[in-house]
Amino acid sequence: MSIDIEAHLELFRDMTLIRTFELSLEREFKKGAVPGMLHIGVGQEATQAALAAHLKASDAFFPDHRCHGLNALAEEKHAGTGRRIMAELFGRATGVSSGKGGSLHSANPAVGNFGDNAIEGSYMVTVLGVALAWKMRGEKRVACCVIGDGTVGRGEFHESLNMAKIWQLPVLYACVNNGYAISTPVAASHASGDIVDLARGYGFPCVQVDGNDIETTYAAVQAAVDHIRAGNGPYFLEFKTWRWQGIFSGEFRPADEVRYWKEERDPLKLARQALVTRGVAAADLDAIDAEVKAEIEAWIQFSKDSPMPDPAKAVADVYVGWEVEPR
Amino acid sequence: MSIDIEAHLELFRDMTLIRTFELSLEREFKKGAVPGMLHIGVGQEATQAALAAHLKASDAFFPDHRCHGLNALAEEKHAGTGRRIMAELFGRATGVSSGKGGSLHSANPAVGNFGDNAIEGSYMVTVLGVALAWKMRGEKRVACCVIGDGTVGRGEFHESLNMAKIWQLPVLYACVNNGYAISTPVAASHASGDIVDLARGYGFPCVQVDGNDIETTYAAVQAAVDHIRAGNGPYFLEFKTWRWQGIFSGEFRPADEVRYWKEERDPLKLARQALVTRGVAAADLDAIDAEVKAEIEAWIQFSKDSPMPDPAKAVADVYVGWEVEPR
Amino acid sequence: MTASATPRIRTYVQALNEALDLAMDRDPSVFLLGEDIGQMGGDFGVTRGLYNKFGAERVRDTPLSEAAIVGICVGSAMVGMRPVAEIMFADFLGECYDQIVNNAAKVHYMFDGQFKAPLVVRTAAGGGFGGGPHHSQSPEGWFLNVPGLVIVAPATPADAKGLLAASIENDNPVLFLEHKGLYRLKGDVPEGYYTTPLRQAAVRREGRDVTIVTAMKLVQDALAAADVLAQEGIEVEVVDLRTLRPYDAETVVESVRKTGRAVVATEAPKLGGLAAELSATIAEECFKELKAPVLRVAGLDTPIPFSLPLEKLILPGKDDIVAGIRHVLAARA
Amino acid sequence: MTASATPRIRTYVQALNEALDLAMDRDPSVFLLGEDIGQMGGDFGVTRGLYNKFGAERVRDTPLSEAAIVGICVGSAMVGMRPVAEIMFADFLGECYDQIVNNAAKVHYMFDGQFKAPLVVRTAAGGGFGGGPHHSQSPEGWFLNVPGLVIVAPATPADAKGLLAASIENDNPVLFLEHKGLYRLKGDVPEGYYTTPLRQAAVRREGRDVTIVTAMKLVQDALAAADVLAQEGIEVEVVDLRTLRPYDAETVVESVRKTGRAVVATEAPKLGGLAAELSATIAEECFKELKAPVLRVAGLDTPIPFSLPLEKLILPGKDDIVAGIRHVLAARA
Ligand SMILES: Cc1ncc(C[n+]2csc(CCOP(=O)(O)OP(=O)(O)O)c2C)c(N)n1
Ligand SMILES: Cc1ncc(C[n+]2csc(CCOP(=O)(O)OP(=O)(O)O)c2C)c(N)n1
Ligand SMILES: [Mg+2]
Ligand SMILES: [Mg+2]
Repeated sequence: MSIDIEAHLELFRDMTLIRTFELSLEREFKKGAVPGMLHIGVGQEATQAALAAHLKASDAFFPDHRCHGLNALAEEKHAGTGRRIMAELFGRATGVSSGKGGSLHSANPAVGNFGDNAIEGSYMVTVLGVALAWKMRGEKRVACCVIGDGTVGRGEFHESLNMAKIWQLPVLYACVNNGYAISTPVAASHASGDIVDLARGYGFPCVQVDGNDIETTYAAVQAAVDHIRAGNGPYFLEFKTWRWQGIFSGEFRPADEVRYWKEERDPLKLARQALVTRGVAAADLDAIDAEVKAEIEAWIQFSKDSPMPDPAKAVADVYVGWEVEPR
Repeated sequence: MSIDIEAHLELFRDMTLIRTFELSLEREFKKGAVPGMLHIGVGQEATQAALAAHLKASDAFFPDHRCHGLNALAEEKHAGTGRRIMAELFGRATGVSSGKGGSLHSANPAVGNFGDNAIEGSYMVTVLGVALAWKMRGEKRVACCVIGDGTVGRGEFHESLNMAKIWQLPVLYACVNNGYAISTPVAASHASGDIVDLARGYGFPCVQVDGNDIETTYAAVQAAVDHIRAGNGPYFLEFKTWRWQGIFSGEFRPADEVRYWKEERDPLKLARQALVTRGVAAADLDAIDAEVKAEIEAWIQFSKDSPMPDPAKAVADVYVGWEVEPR
Repeated sequence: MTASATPRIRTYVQALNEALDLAMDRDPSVFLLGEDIGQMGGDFGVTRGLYNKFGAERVRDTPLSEAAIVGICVGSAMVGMRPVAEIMFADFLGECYDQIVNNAAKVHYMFDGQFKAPLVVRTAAGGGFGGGPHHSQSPEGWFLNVPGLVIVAPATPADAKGLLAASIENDNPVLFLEHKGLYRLKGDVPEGYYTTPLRQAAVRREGRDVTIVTAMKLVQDALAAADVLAQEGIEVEVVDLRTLRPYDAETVVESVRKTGRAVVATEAPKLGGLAAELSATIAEECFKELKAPVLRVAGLDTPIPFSLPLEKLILPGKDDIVAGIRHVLAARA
Repeated sequence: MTASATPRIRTYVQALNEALDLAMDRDPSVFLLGEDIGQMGGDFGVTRGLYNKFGAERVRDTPLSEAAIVGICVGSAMVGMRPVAEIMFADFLGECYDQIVNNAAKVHYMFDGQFKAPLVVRTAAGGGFGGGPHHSQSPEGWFLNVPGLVIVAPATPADAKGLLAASIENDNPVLFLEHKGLYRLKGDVPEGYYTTPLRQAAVRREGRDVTIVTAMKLVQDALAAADVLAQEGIEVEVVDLRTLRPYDAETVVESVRKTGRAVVATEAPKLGGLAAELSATIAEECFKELKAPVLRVAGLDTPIPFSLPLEKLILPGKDDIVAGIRHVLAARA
């Protein structure tokens, strides 16, 4: 099960973009240029790149709080550039949500991004509605929600999987099991550290995959999306992975665990090795890297150069058609 | 697996009491003597009698909306008479909740009855707290919640089973699968018509039993309670049964289904047959029947003769220690 | 709507049913979901017949999954549907509170207008029938402080139909409160499709001595109270709020400026509810004209007990309104 | 508590931590539960050190199961424990709304006093830091119309400690709101265990010209506003409500009867929130004494946007309070 080399290179590039986006963002956050809270997706690039590769602009995905990378890729692929995701994080008028949403609420339905909901897991039931509408209208689209292992604690997990099954809805559950919810290990939170164990009872395909190997995640998402588009109902994917970010910025996990994941299971390093094995020159990969770095810096500059939102935005769009009094 | 004859007779008597309680209550309800809404447990006597037989006054159970019978038996066994459950349904001062609760909120912690919560399923998470307290204090008690098949739709089902498992709490889930939630068939509501399929992923014992055979339910509850008391954590029992009450009072289910359950699977009829087979004289069973009927009529009379609650009760006990203004 | 020559008498339930029926006829994006709303027609019969007419796709029975019911509303509305959910009893809104408050009410604003949430959550509110603490509450106070949400609460059969149709047409999320004590109320209900504007209170009865501002079932009690007082020559103006958020403060203020006295009445408790909002706004806006303090007639500050005589003590009714009006009239300017 | 000779300066977070620590020392039935409150010490550090001191049994990390967290509080409280839950952000109360409103607040009443629910749900409320629509809300309005519930909201480090200890001791369910903008505030915090009485407002500053009634972070803004106005000879009386439900109307009314003018201030929106309740009660009770309409200074009627300049427009602060007071003073009697 080998992807063609073009696709493989593109996935490498996309993962590099996520890594660079997140690390540059974190740098700016630490400088105080990015307000609010920040959760970054470093270490989880292979799941996000695979999702971005298979979801179309006409599909829908509900990203979670670590999905800046997925969001940016969807923008790039379907709207030409990902810089409006960066600008959103800076709270600027040029952001996808005009700065009103930030990291936790950036959406752009034109590229399939239906927005995060910072009440973790609440969109597990929202996604059902999108999927139902499409099914009722006979549209062969996929509605995806990205959830963390911790998020699985919410009761909505049950309501969602159950109803997706009884109505055979085109829902893709992309569960990113990175082993922890903030500081809490998955096995301390859940009856099983393998989320598929909790999902399987609902009677639709539940597949656990290595979330750090891009070839595996790519193929797994492909299979899931094919199943759903063919009208076969929901599909649950659990990506076993690990996040480089600890508790916000502090590390709390055992040193050997950290070493293992960062050195032996780094999805970018693995992808690079695979490509080199396939005969790609290291210099070509370095060139991709450099190109992406320049691109991201340009996005940051664009964000910084962008104006703050128009004050009128503060009271705009509370109600459709009705005004709210400003101060 | 045969129960001793004394116990078997007592269970027969308890089931007869539930049947009589419910039918007499329904009669009074139709006459307008009982306010509010009414859900009766006819057809489900074997599950309730078995629970009442094994739960001690020092255990806790959260009854559901069809558990008048279980509630009354707990009163009888641990407080001498069940008539205060009847009085509660009549909204009288002598009711277990002084008439403030009614059918859906009658409680008496002295007999282990922790009260229904008419928000179906909400007590699936309340029961965790009771169980946790006991576990923390080293008390070997069982905390039971009775839930219907429909109630399983609530997200709290997931939160509850998951946490009961991770903390190994002494919770007995008694799921009464009577095939319908109001008018909705279980298979239309759930990914599986067998609730154990949804429960098994949590990794503790989940057992499905014939809910209409008292010997089976008795043994199943025994096994569950033994497991829990021994400190082995939660246990899930699914009773496959059927309720005689349709949608409130109307029938909507297929005629052959109705006939099957009422004629071939009536738990009382089955128990009577088993006892007769074991050599009990029919006349003895008739005597039990007559005695129970007289008892229930006395409870109804007691209820009717009881005063309405003192008006001061209307504003009492909103806050502990603080008064609320009357009108 | 204009009054027809021969009144067309329908119950509040029938009026709601007509609104759903006609809205579904007009607009294929309207669909219904909720517990037992299909073949059974809902706990109170509001959806009766619609399953047979529109089929299981558009009249969908759901599990007891209230969070999912509202989540499905939001998601489907985000992609152009117009879902109408039934939450069997308003007391169960607690289970979908997050979806209503943090999702439905914010999805338009927080994503910069890119999504709309044109959904309606219908639910049966109010007490008076021995339903006890979990089947009798008036929940508008739970949602009154939530920007982005619309709360609609009809008091008559004609309004039930027109306001429900308007709520379905409206592009905002609407919490639609149907009082159980009104379901069997009969009144003239115009034929065919019509909408009654949101955010417009109705002056149900004109009067110059005192204004009573209320909603839902208490509108009927206020009208009855006005009848009683009319026999003593007291003219009560009855304002039916109809939309509770955002509401028509102008009509309220205009009325009180005229009468100089006001009673506000809600079934929900006084502390922190709609009655407080109305009293505050009247006092702030009619400071010069008010001849007496605004009086709140409201439910007592307790859960709602099961036993009927206790429940009757807790919930306000016609007599409390009469007493309240007398009290306000007794106060000297 | 009495002022000590040398002030003992602690942050609001430290004060809360001390209250938990001392309460757990005194009473073995007190235990804590919530997300990441153990080794990590909670998102804001309020439980820091307690896991090491009291162990995993009494300082329990939970899954992201907010309904279960509060359900566990109610159940364990029913059998004599005194649970203190942390809900990481107040915005997440929507997920356990049912448990708080229909279970915790009613369990004592609906079962005729047979159970008590002495639990505390602590949570981080308020905005001002770019948290966006789901991490910045002031939720007191969501719960104000709920009989049976107590809402406590300290504005100073000393009160944070004393009110939290009192809330844990109290036999009722308490929703305990900690404003994120206060967590780092420092103040004199008495040593050792003490309680600050619930249902008693504090007059933070005396003044004869105008009363401002408020709570939480806005108390600090009101004091700053009073400083500004004092330079012009305007004497502002600042009332810190401290307990929001049931609240100390007497202190509020007494103050306004004295000053004749009132501003009420909340971070939450004006419509249907605490500000409405206060304005209504003041207007009803001080009808004769009021020289000008009560003015509500409040958050705008919108969700809370992420971008800082927008958020600043939405939320009220010192300048809005100053302007509000000037407005109220300008009005002639
Ligand atoms: C309902 C809810 N509870 C708690 C939080 C606070 N919170 C934000 S992220 C997070 C951990 C989520 O863990 P997981 O789903 O595993 O995602 P990860 O951060 O590991 O990617 C928590 C508890 C929240 N945002 N929403
Ligand atoms: C949360 C909630 N949703 C809906 C209801 C209304 N309701 C009461 S009983 C019931 C059906 C319950 O079905 P099931 O659990 O199977 O119990 P059964 O009546 O069949 O014994 C419903 C929907 C409720 N009380 N609470
Ligand atoms: Mg995780
Ligand atoms: Mg059932």
